[in-house]
Amino acid sequence: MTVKSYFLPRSLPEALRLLQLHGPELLVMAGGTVAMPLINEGISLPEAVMGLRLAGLDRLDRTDGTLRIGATATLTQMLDQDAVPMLREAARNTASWSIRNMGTVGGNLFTPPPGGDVAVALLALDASVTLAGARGERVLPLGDFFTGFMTNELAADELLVEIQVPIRSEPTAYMKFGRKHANTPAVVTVAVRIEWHEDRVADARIALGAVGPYPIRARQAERLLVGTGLDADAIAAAAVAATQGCEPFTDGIATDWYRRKMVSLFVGRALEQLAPGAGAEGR
Amino acid sequence: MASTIVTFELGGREVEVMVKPMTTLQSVLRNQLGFTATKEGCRQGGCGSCTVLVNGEPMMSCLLPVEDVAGQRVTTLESITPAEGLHPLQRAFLDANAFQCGYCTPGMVMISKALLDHDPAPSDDDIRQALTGNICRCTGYRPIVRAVQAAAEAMSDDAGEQAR
Amino acid sequence: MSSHLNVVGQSVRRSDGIGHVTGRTQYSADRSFPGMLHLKMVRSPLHHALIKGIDLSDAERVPGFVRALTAKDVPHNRYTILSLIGVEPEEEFVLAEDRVRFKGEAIVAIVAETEAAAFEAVSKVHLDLEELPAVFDVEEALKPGAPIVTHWGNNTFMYEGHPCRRVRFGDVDKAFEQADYIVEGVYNTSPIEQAPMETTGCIAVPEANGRYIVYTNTQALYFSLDNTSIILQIPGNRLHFIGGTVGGGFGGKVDVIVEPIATLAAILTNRPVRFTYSRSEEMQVSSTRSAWRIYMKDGVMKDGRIVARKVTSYADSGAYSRQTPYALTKHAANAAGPYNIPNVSIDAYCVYTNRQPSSAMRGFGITMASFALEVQMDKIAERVGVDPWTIRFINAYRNGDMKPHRKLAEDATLIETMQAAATLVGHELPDEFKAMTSAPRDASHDGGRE
Amino acid sequence: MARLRGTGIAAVNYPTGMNLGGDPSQALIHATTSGSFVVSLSATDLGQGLRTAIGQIAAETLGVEYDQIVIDTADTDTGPHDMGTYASRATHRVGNAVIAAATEARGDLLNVAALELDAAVDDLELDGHGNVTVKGAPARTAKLADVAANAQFKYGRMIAGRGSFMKPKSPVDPETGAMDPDSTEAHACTVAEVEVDTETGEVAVLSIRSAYEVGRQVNPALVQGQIVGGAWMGMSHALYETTAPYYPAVDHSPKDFSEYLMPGTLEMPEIECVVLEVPSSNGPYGVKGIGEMTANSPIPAIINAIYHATGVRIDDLPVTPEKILLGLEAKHRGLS
Repeated sequence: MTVKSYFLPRSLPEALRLLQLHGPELLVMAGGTVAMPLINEGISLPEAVMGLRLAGLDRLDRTDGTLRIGATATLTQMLDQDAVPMLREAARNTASWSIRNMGTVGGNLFTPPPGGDVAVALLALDASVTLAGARGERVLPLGDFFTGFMTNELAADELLVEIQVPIRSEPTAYMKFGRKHANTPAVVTVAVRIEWHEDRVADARIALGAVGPYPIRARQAERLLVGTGLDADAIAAAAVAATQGCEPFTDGIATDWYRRKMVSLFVGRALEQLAPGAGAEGR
Repeated sequence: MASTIVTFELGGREVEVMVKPMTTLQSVLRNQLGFTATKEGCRQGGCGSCTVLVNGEPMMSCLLPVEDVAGQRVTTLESITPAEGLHPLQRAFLDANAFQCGYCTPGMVMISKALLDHDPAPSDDDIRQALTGNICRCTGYRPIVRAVQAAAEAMSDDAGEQAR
Repeated sequence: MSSHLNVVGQSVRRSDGIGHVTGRTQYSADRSFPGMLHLKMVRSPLHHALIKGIDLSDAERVPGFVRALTAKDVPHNRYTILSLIGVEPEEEFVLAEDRVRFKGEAIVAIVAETEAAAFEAVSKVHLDLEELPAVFDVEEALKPGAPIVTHWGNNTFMYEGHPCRRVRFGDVDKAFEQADYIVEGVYNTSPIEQAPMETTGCIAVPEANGRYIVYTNTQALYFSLDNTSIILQIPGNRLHFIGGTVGGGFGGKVDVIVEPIATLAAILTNRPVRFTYSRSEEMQVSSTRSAWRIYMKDGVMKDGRIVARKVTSYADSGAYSRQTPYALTKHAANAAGPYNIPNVSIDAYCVYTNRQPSSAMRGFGITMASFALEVQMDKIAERVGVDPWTIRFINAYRNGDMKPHRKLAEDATLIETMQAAATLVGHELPDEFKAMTSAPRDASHDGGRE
Repeated sequence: MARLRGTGIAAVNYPTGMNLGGDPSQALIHATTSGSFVVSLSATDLGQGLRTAIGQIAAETLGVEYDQIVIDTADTDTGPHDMGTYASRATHRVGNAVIAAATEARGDLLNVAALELDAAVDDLELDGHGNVTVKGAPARTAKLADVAANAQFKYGRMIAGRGSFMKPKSPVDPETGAMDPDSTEAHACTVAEVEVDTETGEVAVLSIRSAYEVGRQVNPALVQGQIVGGAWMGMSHALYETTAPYYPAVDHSPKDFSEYLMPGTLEMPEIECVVLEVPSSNGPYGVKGIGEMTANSPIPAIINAIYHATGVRIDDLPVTPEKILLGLEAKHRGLS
């Protein structure tokens, strides 16, 4: 609220110009669901803020088997699309209706755990991100975007402008487990995608949220699944292996011990949903 | 800290306000326009007591810089309260005692209005899902869910009668 | 009472209902005044520390800064809400003097033209603090060598020479010896936030006639007015408190925490001053329901009769006692529960720790006693080998029974209430319990309890 | 995945009024020229509907229609002293004060009506619907509004009443704890039904069904509101709420409604209740206070139900899924 300048660029070039002009001191805000509470309480005291709500970065395009999601597309827009069912599930399980109308997909990638659930789905979907700066654009796999707790590859003069999600017909499962059934921080979030070759798993993606500094993949568990028929033994082994590489933390919602337990449980439950004959959702 | 002028539509009227940068819609409504039905419960987006509709969609006005809604259509509880009598949702909340202290009520009515605008015949689960961002500390929610159901029924009866 | 009632007993429509559903009900923070200033607190970042220095120079340079208030600005800088009903000692400060005892304790009040300026000035107040060891557990706080929170050398509130509120009824030790079973339990509860939807707050407005109107959401107007009068050392007739509909209280707004300092700021600036808690202040600074640790030991006979109950309770008052000593007294009067127990001993301790203070909340002193008691009753039932209904009917108090605090029961209806609950859920009670009533015991009827 | 169901009960009493007494409430009532009555108080309404309940008590005692009552409260310049709205005291204390004030005002009213109707005061009755009538002579009747107006303009009289109620302060014997801490006791018995997921430790509360004995219900809908809302709060306390998730540790204290957990619309159990009325001797029309107690019995009922379902006893609130899981693991270790 000590804000001296609030910029509302109407285009990406304008936004990039402002960013260049004001440098890293400029707070970039999309939906405002993370930044505004801090500003309202006097915890964050930025002098200059750029809001991206009107910058025209909220388009959804379906081209060449890819869903292109503008960085400021809202979570409600994810609910309304049908190209990628898992993103609908992820949005449905995030926050509340009003917040989904405000919070953005791009912003979700900057939300520290245990928030940022949509990013977990995006990771399982092999999404990539486009970062734009004065020197042009670059595209990164989402898995390479995160570098640490609240840190990422985005340079000070860059903006996240788009997320690309391959549209595939493979079955997916998304489970967010929290202490409540809605509008609540995750104990653990699990997003799973299985590629089948005939009756064998050809490839698998298991992404986990709220058990590390950013969304991570359970690579060991993924590897264990390849070649199996997703039978009970394979699921059990993957569920155990999924905790490898996790760095669960303790917060007011759950302890690291409990989170670790729930990783196994919900990876198992998600895989069971996708096992042959389970009547998997989200296909 | 130059102030700017922002114009938006509020309850069918154009309003013009002069604001310091990034003043929230909540603050403009309450402190500048005197529209205090929009409450201030947390200013963190966590309680829903400041819920307003922007172009018909529910949003938390505490998280919304007023500049972001320039030229848009804002609806508050004042906007939907008829000059005489009550909106069917207000009537249903009153009949069901769907409040105690009343502080969450404006937000509850607004999110319910958005729900019934989108879906005139919501299921019990639809109603419960729609209300997950709005906190009530007094009622245990049951009377509120019942009120929304009753309002949906009353509005569909009214619509039926008008069609006849 | 009246056999024929016209209005009492009718579900008439709430008189404030239209206001609530239209949003026209006016809550204290719905008001705004020309020239209104905003007050924000500089709070301790440490749980326990000595205040070595406060540097306001940077804060004073913030555009919109109006003034800062520190302890020396408060005429009677003691915040002891129960002093009105004779509870001592005066232990808490409106603004901290030389020491802070919990994280979030108010040290400096900043008054500024806008909320933004107040926040900025708050961020620019520099505190020189020397951290002290802190204690956070009720029983740790009572051990020798524990950091001392109070100014009188131990961490308990003193009740007329005792470190706890005591109840002594019959002879528990003898009864324990004669009991067939001993059942023991330890019950812990977390502190809880009242979480009213409207946060605690007020606006103090100077009037032309030298009086001050304070619009407040207190649960107790005169409590707030009288305490403000004492703290500011001004006659009560210069204060005019206006309340109304409170956006939820649950006990959290019986503290008189915002009115005195906001009124003082209004006096010193001659401007309207608003002081409203943010949600995080409400959660992290305002009084909570106490955390409790309750030890319960019961002596029980084979037929299920409880013959002795010993309760040792510790309420975590946090850094200051506020209303918690009173909660312990209320707790002590009710810790034996709605049962007829001939030998009872209760020690209820109000313990100081370096935690956010606790105070009143819905069920003051009793909610957590009921939790402990009623879980304990199930354990007793299991030990005796009867079902949970039976153990309660066997021990239920009746009118005319002497309660441990030596008051005769006169409005007992536990038995009838349990019968109604059994009917509601379709639980078939044995005939003897169906026939039982709360009427005074009569040796010629059900054999009494002696 | 196992889902275990269990049922638990709890029975409680709850005292009415500020502990140990000494907490006055006062009321002033005066008639306006239109025959309505203004009840001046300084008690605040926390949302429980105090204004409504007090209005009903005033109307009942005065013998007038409820909508003839204006409650003017929460202003220290106009309302007489009140100790506050807490300790389940408001309806009991303020109600008693209002009865006293209304009784006095009713006397004034009847005195004037006696002049108007040329009858003895003792022969008059108020019909509760705005009329004063001579007993046994229905034709000799006067409208309250006319009596009130004539009181002022014809007789120059004021129809008014003062009322104060206080339970005298009781001392505590510091040795024995002998004391008189309350005015009356209300009662509740709750039966809760839960379902526990043994893999996550999650508890779903399926139903909370209670019987309450509240003395007298001034307004049954408002009583019902307290019971339903209180059941929810009890469930919330039992399973979710804490400002110190790892007490006595001070870390991770919540600062917003996403970290401070309370059940929402999707966790809402069935809530059912019956209410008994056994009037108290000292409450207005037999009232006992129930504002606070409605959160109490649901807590142990739920905790007992969890034990019944799982065989795991958890004596630390809130009972989180994590504590249940730890309990289940300990139990299995114990068995193996």
